[in-house]
Amino acid sequence: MISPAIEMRGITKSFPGVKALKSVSFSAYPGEVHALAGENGAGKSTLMKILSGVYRLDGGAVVVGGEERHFSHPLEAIRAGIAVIYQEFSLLPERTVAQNIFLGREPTRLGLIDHKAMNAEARRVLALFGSAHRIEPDTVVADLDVASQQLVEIAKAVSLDAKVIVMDEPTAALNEAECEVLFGLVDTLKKRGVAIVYITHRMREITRLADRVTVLKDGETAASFDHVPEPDTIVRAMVGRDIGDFYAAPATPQEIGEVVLSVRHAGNERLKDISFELRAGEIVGFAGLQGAGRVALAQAIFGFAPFTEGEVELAGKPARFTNPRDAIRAGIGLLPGDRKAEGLVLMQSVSDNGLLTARALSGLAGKADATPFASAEEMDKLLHELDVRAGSFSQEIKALSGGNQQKAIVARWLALAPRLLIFIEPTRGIDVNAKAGIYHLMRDLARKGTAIMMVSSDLPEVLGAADRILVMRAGELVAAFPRGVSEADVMLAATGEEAVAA
Amino acid sequence: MNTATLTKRPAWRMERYAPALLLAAALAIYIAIALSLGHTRFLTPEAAVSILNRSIALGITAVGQTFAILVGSIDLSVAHLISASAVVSSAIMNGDPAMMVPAVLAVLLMGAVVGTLNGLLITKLEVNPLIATLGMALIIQGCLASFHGRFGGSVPDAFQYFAYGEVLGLPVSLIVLALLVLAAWAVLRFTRFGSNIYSVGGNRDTARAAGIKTARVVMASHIICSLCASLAGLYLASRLKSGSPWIGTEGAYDLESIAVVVIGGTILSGGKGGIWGTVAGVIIFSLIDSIFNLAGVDAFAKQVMRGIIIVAAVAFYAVRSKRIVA
Amino acid sequence: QQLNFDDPAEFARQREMLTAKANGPEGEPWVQYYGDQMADTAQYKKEGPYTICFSNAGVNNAWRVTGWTNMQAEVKLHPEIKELIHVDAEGSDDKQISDIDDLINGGKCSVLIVSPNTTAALTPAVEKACAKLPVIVFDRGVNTKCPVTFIHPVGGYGFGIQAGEFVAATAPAGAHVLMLRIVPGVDVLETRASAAKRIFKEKGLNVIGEEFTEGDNAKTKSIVEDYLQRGSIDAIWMDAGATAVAALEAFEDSGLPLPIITGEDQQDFLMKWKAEGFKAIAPTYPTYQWRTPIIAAVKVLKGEAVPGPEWVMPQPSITAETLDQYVNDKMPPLHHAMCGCEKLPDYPAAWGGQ
Amino acid sequence: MIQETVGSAKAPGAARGGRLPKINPVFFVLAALLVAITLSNPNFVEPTGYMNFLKRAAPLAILAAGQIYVIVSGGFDLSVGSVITLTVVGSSVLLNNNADATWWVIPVMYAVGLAVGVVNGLVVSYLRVPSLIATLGMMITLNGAAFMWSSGSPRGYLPETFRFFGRTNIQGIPLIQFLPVALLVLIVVGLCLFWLMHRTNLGRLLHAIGDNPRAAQMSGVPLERVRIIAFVISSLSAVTAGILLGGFAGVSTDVGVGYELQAITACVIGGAQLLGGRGSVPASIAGALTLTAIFTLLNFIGLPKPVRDVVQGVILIVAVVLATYRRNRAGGT
Ligand SMILES: Nc1ncnc2c1ncn2[C@@H]1O[C@H](COP(=O)(O)OP(=O)(O)OP(=O)(O)O)[C@@H](O)[C@H]1O
Ligand SMILES: Nc1ncnc2c1ncn2[C@@H]1O[C@H](COP(=O)(O)OP(=O)(O)OP(=O)(O)O)[C@@H](O)[C@H]1O
Ligand SMILES: [Mg+2]
Ligand SMILES: [Mg+2]
Repeated sequence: MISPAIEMRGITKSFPGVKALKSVSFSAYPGEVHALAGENGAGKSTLMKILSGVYRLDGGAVVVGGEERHFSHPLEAIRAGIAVIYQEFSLLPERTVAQNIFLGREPTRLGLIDHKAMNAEARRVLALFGSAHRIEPDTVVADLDVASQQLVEIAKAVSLDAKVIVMDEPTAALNEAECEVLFGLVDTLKKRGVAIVYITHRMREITRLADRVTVLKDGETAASFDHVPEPDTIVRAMVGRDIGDFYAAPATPQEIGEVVLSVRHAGNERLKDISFELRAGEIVGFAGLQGAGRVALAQAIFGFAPFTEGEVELAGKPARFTNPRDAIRAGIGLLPGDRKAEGLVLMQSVSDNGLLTARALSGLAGKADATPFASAEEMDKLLHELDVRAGSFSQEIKALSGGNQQKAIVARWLALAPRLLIFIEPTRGIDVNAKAGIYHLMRDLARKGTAIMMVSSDLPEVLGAADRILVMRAGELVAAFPRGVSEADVMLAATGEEAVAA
Repeated sequence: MNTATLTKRPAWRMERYAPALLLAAALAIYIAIALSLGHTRFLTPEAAVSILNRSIALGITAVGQTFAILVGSIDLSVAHLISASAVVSSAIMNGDPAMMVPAVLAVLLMGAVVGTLNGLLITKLEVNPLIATLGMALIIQGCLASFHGRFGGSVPDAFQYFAYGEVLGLPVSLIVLALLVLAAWAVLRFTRFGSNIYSVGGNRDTARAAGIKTARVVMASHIICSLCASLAGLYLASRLKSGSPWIGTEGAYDLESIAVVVIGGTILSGGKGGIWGTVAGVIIFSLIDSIFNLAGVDAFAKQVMRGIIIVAAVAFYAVRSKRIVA
Repeated sequence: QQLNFDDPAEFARQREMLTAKANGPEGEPWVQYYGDQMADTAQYKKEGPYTICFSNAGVNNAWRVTGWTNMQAEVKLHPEIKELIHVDAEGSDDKQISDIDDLINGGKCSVLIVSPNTTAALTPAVEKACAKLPVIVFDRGVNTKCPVTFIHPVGGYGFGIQAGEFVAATAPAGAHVLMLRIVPGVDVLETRASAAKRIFKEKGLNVIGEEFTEGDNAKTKSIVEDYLQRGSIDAIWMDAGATAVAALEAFEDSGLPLPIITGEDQQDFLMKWKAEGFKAIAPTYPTYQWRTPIIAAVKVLKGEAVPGPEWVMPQPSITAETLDQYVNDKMPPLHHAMCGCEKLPDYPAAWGGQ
Repeated sequence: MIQETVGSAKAPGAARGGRLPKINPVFFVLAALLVAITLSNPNFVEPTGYMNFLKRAAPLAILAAGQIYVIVSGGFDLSVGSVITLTVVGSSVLLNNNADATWWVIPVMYAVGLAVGVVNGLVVSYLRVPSLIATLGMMITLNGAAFMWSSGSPRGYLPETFRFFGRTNIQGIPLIQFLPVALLVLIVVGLCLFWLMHRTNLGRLLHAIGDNPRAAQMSGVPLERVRIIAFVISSLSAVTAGILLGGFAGVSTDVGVGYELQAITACVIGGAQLLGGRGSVPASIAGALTLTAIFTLLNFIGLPKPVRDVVQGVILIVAVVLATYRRNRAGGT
């Protein structure tokens, strides 16, 4: 009987305001792929960050090679043979590919970095993916496209020759062919006796790769399988209830109204010849791989990274905005995907966050608590209606859970009653109930006549919540589907494996 | 092969050449003015050496400051440390050549201690580097002033070799600065530590996740910065024969070294830049000084222009960036 | 060597000089000198026109501004001077050393005038310059005898003596004296203070405090206010007069009679003195000494002898009797009255007067 | 003594543990210092004692109240000291010993301040030069300009009409006997700046852009305009401080030197977060009073200047360490 390469027992971890992990146990054996599944915010990444020493655990034990270890620094985990491909890129954009791959452990000769050896070694590792020809070791990472960056991220972990490799959604940015290369690599590593922890939202990958599956839900172990069960079983364990009533009912034809936004042959550096329409009362989901240009499209409409060509109309008026402020004035709202970086003003109160846009559009010398759009009391009422859970709305928003933060940003836009509301990754890092809450909220808004554009990488969410689905690939709109399309069809369109007629 | 993403073409990175462009511009202006005024004497190799020789102290300090800024920190205590080093060294030497080695060691030790304290404040107590080093500056100033009066002394003639000696027609101090620059370049380019400085400056969390002991890197950078300041203090003591307690502040080495580093293309938030930019920045400063002297600009007009030049030079890089600064 | 700012021999020498009679024309103290030692300058004789180079420590205070204006005006009196090249070190020793280097390398200078930022620091640079051309040093000295001459008034002890003796003579024994100083550690200022302290001790005056004002009016006023809150002040002794008016205002604003005070020859102080008639003296560190280096330079280049290696000139103080001679409400507040500039070209406009 | 002061800063924070309504610890420190001053000099409770103190602190307090706008918005304004110099020197040139000119000279100086603030804001917003460098350049330039304007030393006196604001005490007020005009100015300016920062949209938007400029921009905040206004307010407060300082102490060229760092220090002691997002006008004013109180106290105890520098340095660091500690305990990462 072989002993596990790593074993985590009864791990607990809290962040201010969030109990991210509640007594989770997990293990991985040499030569196996252990899939870790769970919804956004279930705690998968947190569990792995504890394993890799990024976070310190609050309780429980980590056992590596039969010995209990308490990593207080990632270096110790690396030394113990644990490598991680992080979900958020952990690359330094200003440094070269080779420098990133060998970050902190550059090959040296006589104490000096051996750049030649480093580049050669980087090339060798990259060659494992068949991408050596595409990615030069001395290219600066900022000059690479998103998929290549993801490959560098993977190469960084693989080059460590670790006993345990954690892959946190490694294929999110890869196309089909690149995915296959990665899967081949996983097989090779497995044969070499490496223990692999594989986090993904794609059932297909679990079926293809995994030997065992653990499902996390709300920071707890929801299920553990010593085999690979049917996808439905996994999903049920993840979500904990029938998906049916999870999403709100779709729009009826009567509810769909006038054209709100019309984009014709628009484009910019990242977008090519985009044409589509959004109507009042409908929720349109935008699907695609990472880097397909969905966010770029949203930002172009919002005037943040404007279109350089084509025509855009909002409710019949020209609307090629060049900055967000104009777009907001005209009635467009946007909920950014990266809440922390682009949405929240973390040190301010919940109510300040809700009132931000209302204040931004009011006179600078106007009373802060009585803007023409909403007063402080009205905002508090709105926050109550949205069921934002906070000790008090004058507390710093930093301490709130992700879902509640998200709702506060929604409130920000509701106060302005926009014509078009763009949600980017609306439920990222949000628990199940809050998620359902957001879906119903979106539907309620649509019913009131708002057009909703939803950009999401969570395919089931797009399928479940949208009335219509547009698929993007490489900066272009490549397909349009009605509600009820299968996950496979969308994926195929997104990866470009097969031409799909609109 | 199917590429799902738009590949971004490698941009022509203007920033990489900006210090060279700025330097070339300064040089062109200098030459133009020298020619138009008929001062061809100022275009000889000796003149070049004398221009370079203008900014040895600033150069040494700026080399250290480059480390502090690259790692994402900053050091406002260098000016006071320079004063302290000059005063302490001349007090210890007190004209006695035998005390040269102990004095140098004592001063470098002092630099190391100050750097360590700065580093500890910033990494362990998480004090904003501006405040930590500003506080340290005040503390040094106080200590210096309280010992003042009891300190006199001067450096022995032998020690003045550092500032006034020549080897093969080149000033010793210039050679020292050149070696220091080369060493700094080698450290940043060829050692793991140098690479770690860029990583920590670029993104502390990423660096930590990759197994880099970030606190140590920050600390070491601050120690290097302080050691350089101490060396600059020694140089000034040697050049001025004795150390006066306002030597560092009157030269405004704190703000000037930061300005020079930033003009050299190292960004204030860290992780990007390098020593050659700093060298260009230092030479630009010397050239500006020489141009002003050549053209006979009066001291106040000089100041006005110097302020504008600093901002304009930094704007030259920054205006193209999309980053929101404050 | 240990710096010594309290040298009894030098103290005595300067005390004597204050009352001695100077050589040279009456009423033109900028060409007067003590003693009779002259420097031979035949070796420097040269055909005109001359280019005079001047390495200035800085023009960073009102005293230096007045002096620098004097010097420029003096140049206008000498047609044989073609050009005055002025390089300003902005108060930095390091820069001044480079500046002197540049001037020597420029090769245009007939003579080099140096007003050193600090004594020790500039010594090597001046020595280097001496090897190439005649050098004249003024204001602060350098630790070498190589310059043709070193022009300066009596000195810091003299200043301290004049102010100290006035206080000692005017205030009763045991009176409270507050000493206001600019910064510690500057040689001329240290000697002023040590001379005064010596006198106060001799005369049994009670020095209640020695404070540093950094030449800042606001700080000066605050310090005096704080002292007044805690007790009385009979006399204020200052090592430099720029903040004298601020010190007096602290008394005024506290509704107290003005004390015995020692200031300097700034117009604002003299005006106040004249208006209020308090007991005061204004020792000077005369700005007319800025005229002398130009006069000396021309003489040197003509091969005429000049007082040397030191050219010590008188250092008068302004007293209640001579006050009227110096008060001039047309001049700016920080103008130094002992400038010897009244007859120079462009007076008073160039000095900022009306 | 030093230890005691620092200790009292810690005590209230530790005792409350973030439960009771948050009172900024700077107010306790200030109170403790005032008690200490009174103990070392009982005359301090006389009107002349504390009024002189307030009058003296007024310029720095106003400066800090302006600086906090820039700090909250995420920047620094190092140019304020040179704006003070420019105000005093420039006024002396423009007034040219003519008392009647005061009525137009003061508006002209405010116009100059406005221009300086606008340029700072434009350079930071549009040329994207970090404010540390932009305002450093401005500081150097303005210092040179002040000297150029006056050819090196002040050209005229500041007449009593000009000095009214900084020097005059309004006599015959019941209870307090007299009231310095400078204190009145501080109260008026303080209230205005308090209202603007804590009651208007501008104040909340300043907090937002300092907290997260990107998020603010995505929410429609006119980043550039708000940032420029912050710099303008800081510059105008510097002009006000310059008028008070010139009034208090008369004309000189050294006035204003070092005030930029003192103002930033005062804000930091008042709990402001460097790099933006958090800060309060009253606390910054209290920070300035604290700093002045420290100097006064050290003066009274007769500690020499060197010790004062060391104390200021230590206080600065300790204030920030305590603020960080308090914040970490209160939650957040
Ligand atoms: N640094 C942090 N500070 C505060 N809360 C955090 C932090 N990191 C994670 N959390 C919270 O912990 C919970 C678990 O997050 P985690 O990133 O582990 O989820 P995940 O399962 O990896 O989700 P995803 O599928 O979206 O990657 C979430 O509620 C998240 O908001
Ligand atoms: N190769 C690239 N060149 C230029 N900008 C890029 C590139 N890749 C990403 N970005 C920018 O980074 C931001 C986020 O990138 P990301 O790839 O997540 O979004 P996206 O391109 O919209 O794709 P997605 O379909 O995944 O939302 C966008 O603002 C985009 O403009
Ligand atoms: Mg995750
Ligand atoms: Mg995306």
